[in-house]
Amino acid sequence: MIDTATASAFFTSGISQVIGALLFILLAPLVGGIITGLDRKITARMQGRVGPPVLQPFYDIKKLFEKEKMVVTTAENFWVFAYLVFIVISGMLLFANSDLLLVIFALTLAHVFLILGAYSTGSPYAHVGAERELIALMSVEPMIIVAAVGLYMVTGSFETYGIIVSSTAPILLIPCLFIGMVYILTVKLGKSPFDIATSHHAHQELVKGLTTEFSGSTLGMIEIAHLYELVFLLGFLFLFFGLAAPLIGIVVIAAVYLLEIFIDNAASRAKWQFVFKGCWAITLVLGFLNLFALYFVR
Amino acid sequence: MAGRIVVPFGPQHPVLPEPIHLDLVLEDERVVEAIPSIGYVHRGLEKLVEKRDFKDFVYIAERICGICSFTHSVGYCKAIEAIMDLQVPERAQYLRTIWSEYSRLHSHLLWLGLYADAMGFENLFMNAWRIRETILDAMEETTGGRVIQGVCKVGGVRRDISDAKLKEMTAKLDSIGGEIEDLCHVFFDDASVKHRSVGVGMLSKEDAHKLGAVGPVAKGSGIALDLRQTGYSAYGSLDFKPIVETGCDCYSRCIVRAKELAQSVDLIKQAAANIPAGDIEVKVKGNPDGEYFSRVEQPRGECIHYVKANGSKNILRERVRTPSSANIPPLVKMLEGCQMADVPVIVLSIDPCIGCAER
Amino acid sequence: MLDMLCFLILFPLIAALLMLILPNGNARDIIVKIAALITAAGSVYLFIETFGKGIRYVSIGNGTVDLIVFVAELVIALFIIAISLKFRKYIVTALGAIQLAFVLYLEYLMHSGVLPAAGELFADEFSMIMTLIIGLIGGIICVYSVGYMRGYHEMHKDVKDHRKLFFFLIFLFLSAMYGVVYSNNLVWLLMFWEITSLCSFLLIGYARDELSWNNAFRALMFNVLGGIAFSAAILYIVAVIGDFGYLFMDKLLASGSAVAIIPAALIGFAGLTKSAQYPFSSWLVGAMVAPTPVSALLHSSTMVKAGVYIIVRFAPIYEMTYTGMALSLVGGITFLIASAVAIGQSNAKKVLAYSTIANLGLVVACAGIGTEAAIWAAILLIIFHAVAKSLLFLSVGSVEHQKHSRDIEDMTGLISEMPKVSVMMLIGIAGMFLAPFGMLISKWAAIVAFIDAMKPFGAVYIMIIAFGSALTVFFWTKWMGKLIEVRHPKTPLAREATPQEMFSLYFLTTLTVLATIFFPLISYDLIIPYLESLGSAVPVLLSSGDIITMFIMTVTIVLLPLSMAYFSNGRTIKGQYMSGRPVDAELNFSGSLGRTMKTDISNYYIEEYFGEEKNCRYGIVISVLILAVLAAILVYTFTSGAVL
Amino acid sequence: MGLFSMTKTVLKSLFKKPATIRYPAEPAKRFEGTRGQMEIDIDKCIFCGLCSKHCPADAITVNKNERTWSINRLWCICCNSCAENCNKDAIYQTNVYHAPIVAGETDVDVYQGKPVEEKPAAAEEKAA
Amino acid sequence: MSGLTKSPWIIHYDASSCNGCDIEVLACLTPLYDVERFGILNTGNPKHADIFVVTGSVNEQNRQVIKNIYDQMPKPNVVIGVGICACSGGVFKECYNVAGGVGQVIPVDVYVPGCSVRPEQIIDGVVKALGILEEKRAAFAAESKKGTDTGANADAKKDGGN
Amino acid sequence: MHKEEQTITEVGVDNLVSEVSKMYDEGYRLVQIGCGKYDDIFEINYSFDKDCKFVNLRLKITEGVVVPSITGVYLCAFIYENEIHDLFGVSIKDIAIDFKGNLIRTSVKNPFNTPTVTKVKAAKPAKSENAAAAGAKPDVKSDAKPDTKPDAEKKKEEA
Ligand code: SF4
Ligand code: SF4
Ligand code: SF4
Ligand code: SF4
Ligand code: SF4
Ligand code: SF4
Ligand code: SF4
Ligand code: SF4
Repeated sequence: MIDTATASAFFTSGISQVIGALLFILLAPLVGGIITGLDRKITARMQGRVGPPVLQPFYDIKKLFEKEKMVVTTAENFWVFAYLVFIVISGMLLFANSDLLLVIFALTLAHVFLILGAYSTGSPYAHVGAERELIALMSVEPMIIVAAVGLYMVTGSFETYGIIVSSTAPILLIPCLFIGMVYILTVKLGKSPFDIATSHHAHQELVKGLTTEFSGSTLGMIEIAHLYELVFLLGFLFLFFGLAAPLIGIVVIAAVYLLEIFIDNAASRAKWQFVFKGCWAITLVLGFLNLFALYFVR
Repeated sequence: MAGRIVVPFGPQHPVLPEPIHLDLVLEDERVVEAIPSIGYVHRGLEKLVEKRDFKDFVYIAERICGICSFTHSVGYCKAIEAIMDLQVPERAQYLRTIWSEYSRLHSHLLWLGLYADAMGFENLFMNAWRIRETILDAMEETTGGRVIQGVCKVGGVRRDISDAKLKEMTAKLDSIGGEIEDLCHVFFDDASVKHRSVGVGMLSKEDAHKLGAVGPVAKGSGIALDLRQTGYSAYGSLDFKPIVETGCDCYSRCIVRAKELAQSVDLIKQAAANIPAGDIEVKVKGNPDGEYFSRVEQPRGECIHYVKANGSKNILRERVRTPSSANIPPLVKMLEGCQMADVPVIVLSIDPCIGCAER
Repeated sequence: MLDMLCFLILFPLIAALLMLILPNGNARDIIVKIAALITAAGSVYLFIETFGKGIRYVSIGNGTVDLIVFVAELVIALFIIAISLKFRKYIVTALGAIQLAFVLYLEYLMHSGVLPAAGELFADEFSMIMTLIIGLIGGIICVYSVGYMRGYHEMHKDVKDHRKLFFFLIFLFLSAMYGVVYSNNLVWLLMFWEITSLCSFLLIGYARDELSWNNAFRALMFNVLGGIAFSAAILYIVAVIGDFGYLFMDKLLASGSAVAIIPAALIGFAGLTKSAQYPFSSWLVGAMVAPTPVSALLHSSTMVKAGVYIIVRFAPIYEMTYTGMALSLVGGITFLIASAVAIGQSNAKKVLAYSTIANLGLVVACAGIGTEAAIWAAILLIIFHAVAKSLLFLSVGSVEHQKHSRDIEDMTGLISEMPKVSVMMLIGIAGMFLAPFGMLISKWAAIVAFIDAMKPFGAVYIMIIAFGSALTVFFWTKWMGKLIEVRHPKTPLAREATPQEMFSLYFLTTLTVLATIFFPLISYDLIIPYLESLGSAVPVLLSSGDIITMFIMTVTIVLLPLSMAYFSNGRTIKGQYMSGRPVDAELNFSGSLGRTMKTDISNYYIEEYFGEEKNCRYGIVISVLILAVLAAILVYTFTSGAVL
Repeated sequence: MGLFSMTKTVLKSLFKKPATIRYPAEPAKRFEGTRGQMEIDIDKCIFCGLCSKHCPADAITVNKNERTWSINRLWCICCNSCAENCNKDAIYQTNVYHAPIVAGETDVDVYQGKPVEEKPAAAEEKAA
Repeated sequence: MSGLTKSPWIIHYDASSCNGCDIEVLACLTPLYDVERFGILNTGNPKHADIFVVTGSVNEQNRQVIKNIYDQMPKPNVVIGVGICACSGGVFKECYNVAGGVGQVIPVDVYVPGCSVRPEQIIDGVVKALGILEEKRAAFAAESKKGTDTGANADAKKDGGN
Repeated sequence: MHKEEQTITEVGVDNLVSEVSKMYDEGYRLVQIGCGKYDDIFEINYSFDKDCKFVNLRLKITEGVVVPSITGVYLCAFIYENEIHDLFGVSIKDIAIDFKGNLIRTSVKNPFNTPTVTKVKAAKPAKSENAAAAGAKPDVKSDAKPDTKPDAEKKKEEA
């Protein structure tokens, strides 16, 4: 589609990294917000109702920053802020040609910060939410690492631009890993049936789980981080297509996202045991088979 | 190694539609102890009989609870009518039956929604409540109230439903039948729903008997306990069998209620087809003197209005034993050893209505 | 050069002997500190002196030293037999007897030949790294012990005071460790190896109660087993290969897989026992009964490090052989299962023990693969693990002294009570698993290395490390969570630990941070030259981009705490959400039945999946199976001569 | 056992017009018999107090001397009992709900009957 | 336009209501009335909520619960009493265990009469509450601007901490 | 008119448990326990049901008599017995799950044991604080000033 030679020339230049990072910082919240807004709208329609305006996520965030700054302990803000910062950093790195594994570790670090924030409040509900988020983190982590390795084995590069400019779309060789990623995406997006640690609406056994004690601007930071993370995750999925099939990539990712919304609406929340076992089983079976096969294809 | 986690569950908790508190003691997420405490909605309304005329008290009785409001008024009126030996006209009896079953429809749809929500199945909740609105419309159109109807009175009912309207109502029920079926299909078959409810909150038949379970809780544990079989209102002349499931878990309780939806629709149709013409109330003269335990089958099970009167216009004692209070002991049993995630599901599975449990 | 190597072996030995005569008291304590300081300084001096000079050999070979070595080995074997007889541990006696027989037979064989006198001791970049670890961390642990042991005996009046012996053993240990690291002559190495086994045995049995003895004997049993494998390797060289020259490690390594695979495998086996891999892991867990500095010593800088050191040394031999794969699979399985077991533990020292076992497993896995990238990862792992783990052990020890519990649950909200120690502990934990700290870089390197492991095995390793690191995240994070989970702030303790303890902690914290910041230097100036000395082309392991990435993360982490200043302004502080229940300051609320309920919050241990017993059983079964395969491979190699 | 048994309902809802009534942009649905707020035709009232006596919420205050009839909107449960008990059919129920009351606004509606002097009107009524 | 009035999140507490009003509050969230059109979410957590919807009357046990929930809501916030029970104690106001309307415990901004209230009335009530919320927000913004200059927040920190 | 047949048999404090056991053995279900106070007599009804056959045991006692618990036979009786204890002040001994007066915490002690219905107007706030659990002192500081009463309340008082 796109002339790979010019593309790789562009992508290896340092300036592209700066542009990538800047674009991410500036555009990700907008894109993420609109996607989230559409998500809520479509969800509402699936439930037979009108739903909020598409810009609702932005109103919500604006509102949160207008509220009183209320905390259980001032430390919680620090952890949450660190979470936001590292989500942004991992996104920047992803969009600025960094080593994929380091990007993943940065993302893990970000989540550890969020979890620590919940712990720091010393509240029973936040605590249980934190433990559950930790389980969720443990559930998805292997798949992400395996996916990164798979991408490397196909494209010979751990660097994101190196992966993107690869001449064949990685998904052709690692379809199982893509499916696995889609599976764990449900956990990452906190969608039913895997919304064990917290979810956007209430009515769950943990009140608001992880975010129970966060309010006002603290919660606002989390919401913003979610927007960044959403774009990050979709960007990660895009690596499976790269510049070899960008349009197909976008279409498939849009379809995947719609599928996530649909699943969210067509399942009850699973128990954490199921989430954990399910994710690991998927990783083990799909991940191992695909990697194993790759060794012979390569 | 696992340490204890003690969580105060309720009174304010998003999964609880009503305030109840559990001292929840967990190990990892397994519940090792869950002792309820109630009293957050206790009003003491039984005492109001001393202040209100026995005929006006029916307005209070209706407000014991806003969900089976209608059946409460039937239970209360029935007690007074039994004491005073009033002959309530047949048409009124049929109307009471129809509205009672509408109440059951609305209550069960409401419950199915809340239950789905306890499992985190938001869409199911929304759709259950969407369908429920059509039931409420019928209620509002015929009685004037969506959830508190105010049509039952001592000696009969206040409003009549024209035969044309009855036809229209049954037609409407037919038209939403498909949607209800789709909804039940999800509760019956969906893998994620089963994951959350099969084998959860076990209550054996013996325990159900010993712990005095009533309503769908008893029926889900294999006990055919349905007070409509005593034949009050017009139930004596209608054809139905209590629905019983033997799974003894939350799933069974859910199935019982889902199947009762179809049963209620059927009962309404039967009643609408057979309703005789005539008066809808008798004149009430004098004051009651005597005592009676009036039993009715509410959506949540057996409810008792015990009335004792001594011939004055204020009765002496009104005691209401509501289904939810009878189902609390079984609840304690069901919660033993479950997972934290099951707590809302189990609590919801008895369809707790604290409003009436505490009055 | 010669002086320094000998000095580092001999000085601690002399110090050790001195300890035996010095009475308990301030004077001894000061001398301990001075001796530790000298040892550490000596290590640093040696490091600086040899820096950038590549490999160096020293020969001091003459008959006397060999005789001493022989006598020492004899004495050790006899001692083992004697003490095990006394305690009726007859398996150990049997093993000791075998060992004795081996030593005697070896001496008999050697008697006829003449050992070429060429470089019994040597030093290269790898040994320098080990020198620093032993000198700095071992030394600081000695300093820490001074305060700790005094407190220990104040608390435990029932334990008889053997502090003389304690410090003797500790210094002896350090001496032996230097010996292990500097020996080029395998016979010498074996002697130092056995000394470490014996020292650890006596240190684990320090409390002299039944539990301690039992655990000490378990350690001894496995280590002697490893010792036998080690001597078998030497016997093989002497009896089968028949060339005494191969008793020198450099020769043996240079001879390549074809010659060396069998002794390398046997020595690798010895390494497995010493580094507490499955199925031998239980000794290290049992070693927790010893006073905390001992655990720290065993876990971070000595003992287990000797095990992985030797395996990493022999790594080039393992490259691309099934023997190597078998060893590294044992490591991989150990990494995976020990990490899982750690989740089910609430005893801080046990968590540390299992995490040590897991990390060593990863080192072994890398070493077994034997590629340059893998060795690079293995050495990084050794460094970062030593630093962070010793920090963690010592901080746990200090907390234990204050709270009289080593249970992580009892560390709830520690940050408000012991802020300094807690922050250091947090750094230590972060050092174990979080970017941009060292361990994580090593893990990253391991992943990269694994991909290129022997063909289909790569997939297995990737799975192992992917799952294993997920498990690691779980148990470390929840521990961190406990430390910072403040339900109601308490006033900090005025004195969180003795000055010696605090000094050691500050020192190790600094080391952890410095190692992270300067890790590119460590890589370029120490590890890469070592890899080059192995003679193969060294792949580019760190691109400048990666270093920049790491740098960005490090700087961010360092800057983030500054935000605290902003966040502590203008906030309304409200209590926790308790479902609307009124609560008091301790979060007690009135429960049902008129009781007052205390809000307990404990971590998850998920024993249904991560129970110790079940998982250890899996670990043992799987690793025994792999070892059986390894044995089969060796037998095949032995009989057919083809290297698998 | 089915996966995603909800599919049919979800898709149907997605492509159908939402069930939502966009109140307040659209008018609320209301039935003829809906129980709304009580109104009084004060001219018919004879201030006998029967309604007040039978009000289960004690929402009505009748002052015979001042000829006022007042109803507390925050007390009334719209049960229609007063209307049923009024012999003069002065009270009637509408199907309009009462608007929310902001703190500080009045919640009691007072109706002032015409002064008593209007004897002729009463006489007329008697005659009729 | 402030974000607050476009995204009012509610918390609902059933004081001692008969359920009638509760289920009508819930009904507002469901497809027919769908208050998410106004950005309203039912959070179930006081710390996330802007509007406190109380149904039912105050009694001995729940008065502290109501206070506690109200106290944990960050400012600016409003309280809506829904149903006559919440307004005044309703038909139960003479029961021995009913202390009266929610106004007994916390300041109420909007009363929604009805027994039971109807979803449309609740929507009307919320719309009124939004107006009040906007006023409070403006006042709050002005005050906290002052607050940071004078350090007035210092004592806000002290009280209520536990 | 449909009217169920309902028998009532009187029992005494001493044969209560044995009579209840008999019902249990015959396969009856405990439907409810209800109490009423008429003049000075507490009348406690124990209702049972078997296949829609409804029978009652009635215990009449005066103030101060201790009633034995039947939770040994029907565990579920605890909920009714605690309620009777809380509302009427009847003491019942050996309840299997004894809430010790904390099942329904009322503002008036044993409200059904007091003659009049009408409550004390506007409960004193001070008292309510005491009603909080033993030991747990409320952390709540309300912004509500004690005199912030809705106008409805004020008017009620004026009236
Ligand atoms: S399913 Fe329930 S808990 Fe999950 S987002 Fe929807 S409403 Fe919230
Ligand atoms: S059980 Fe009670 S509270 Fe629940 S709906 Fe029925 S009457 Fe109402
Ligand atoms: S903390 Fe424990 S081991 Fe340490 S001195 Fe105290 S009691 Fe002994
Ligand atoms: S298997 Fe586990 S529990 Fe058993 S001895 Fe070994 S370490 Fe201990
Ligand atoms: S209306 Fe009734 S109360 Fe009034 S004067 Fe006539 S009879 Fe008497
Ligand atoms: S409608 Fe009912 S509550 Fe309202 S004033 Fe009339 S009688 Fe009283
Ligand atoms: S009952 Fe009728 S006439 Fe009498 S006061 Fe009431 S409204 Fe007036
Ligand atoms: S106002 Fe009426 S419907 Fe609402 S809670 Fe009170 S009694 Fe129930």
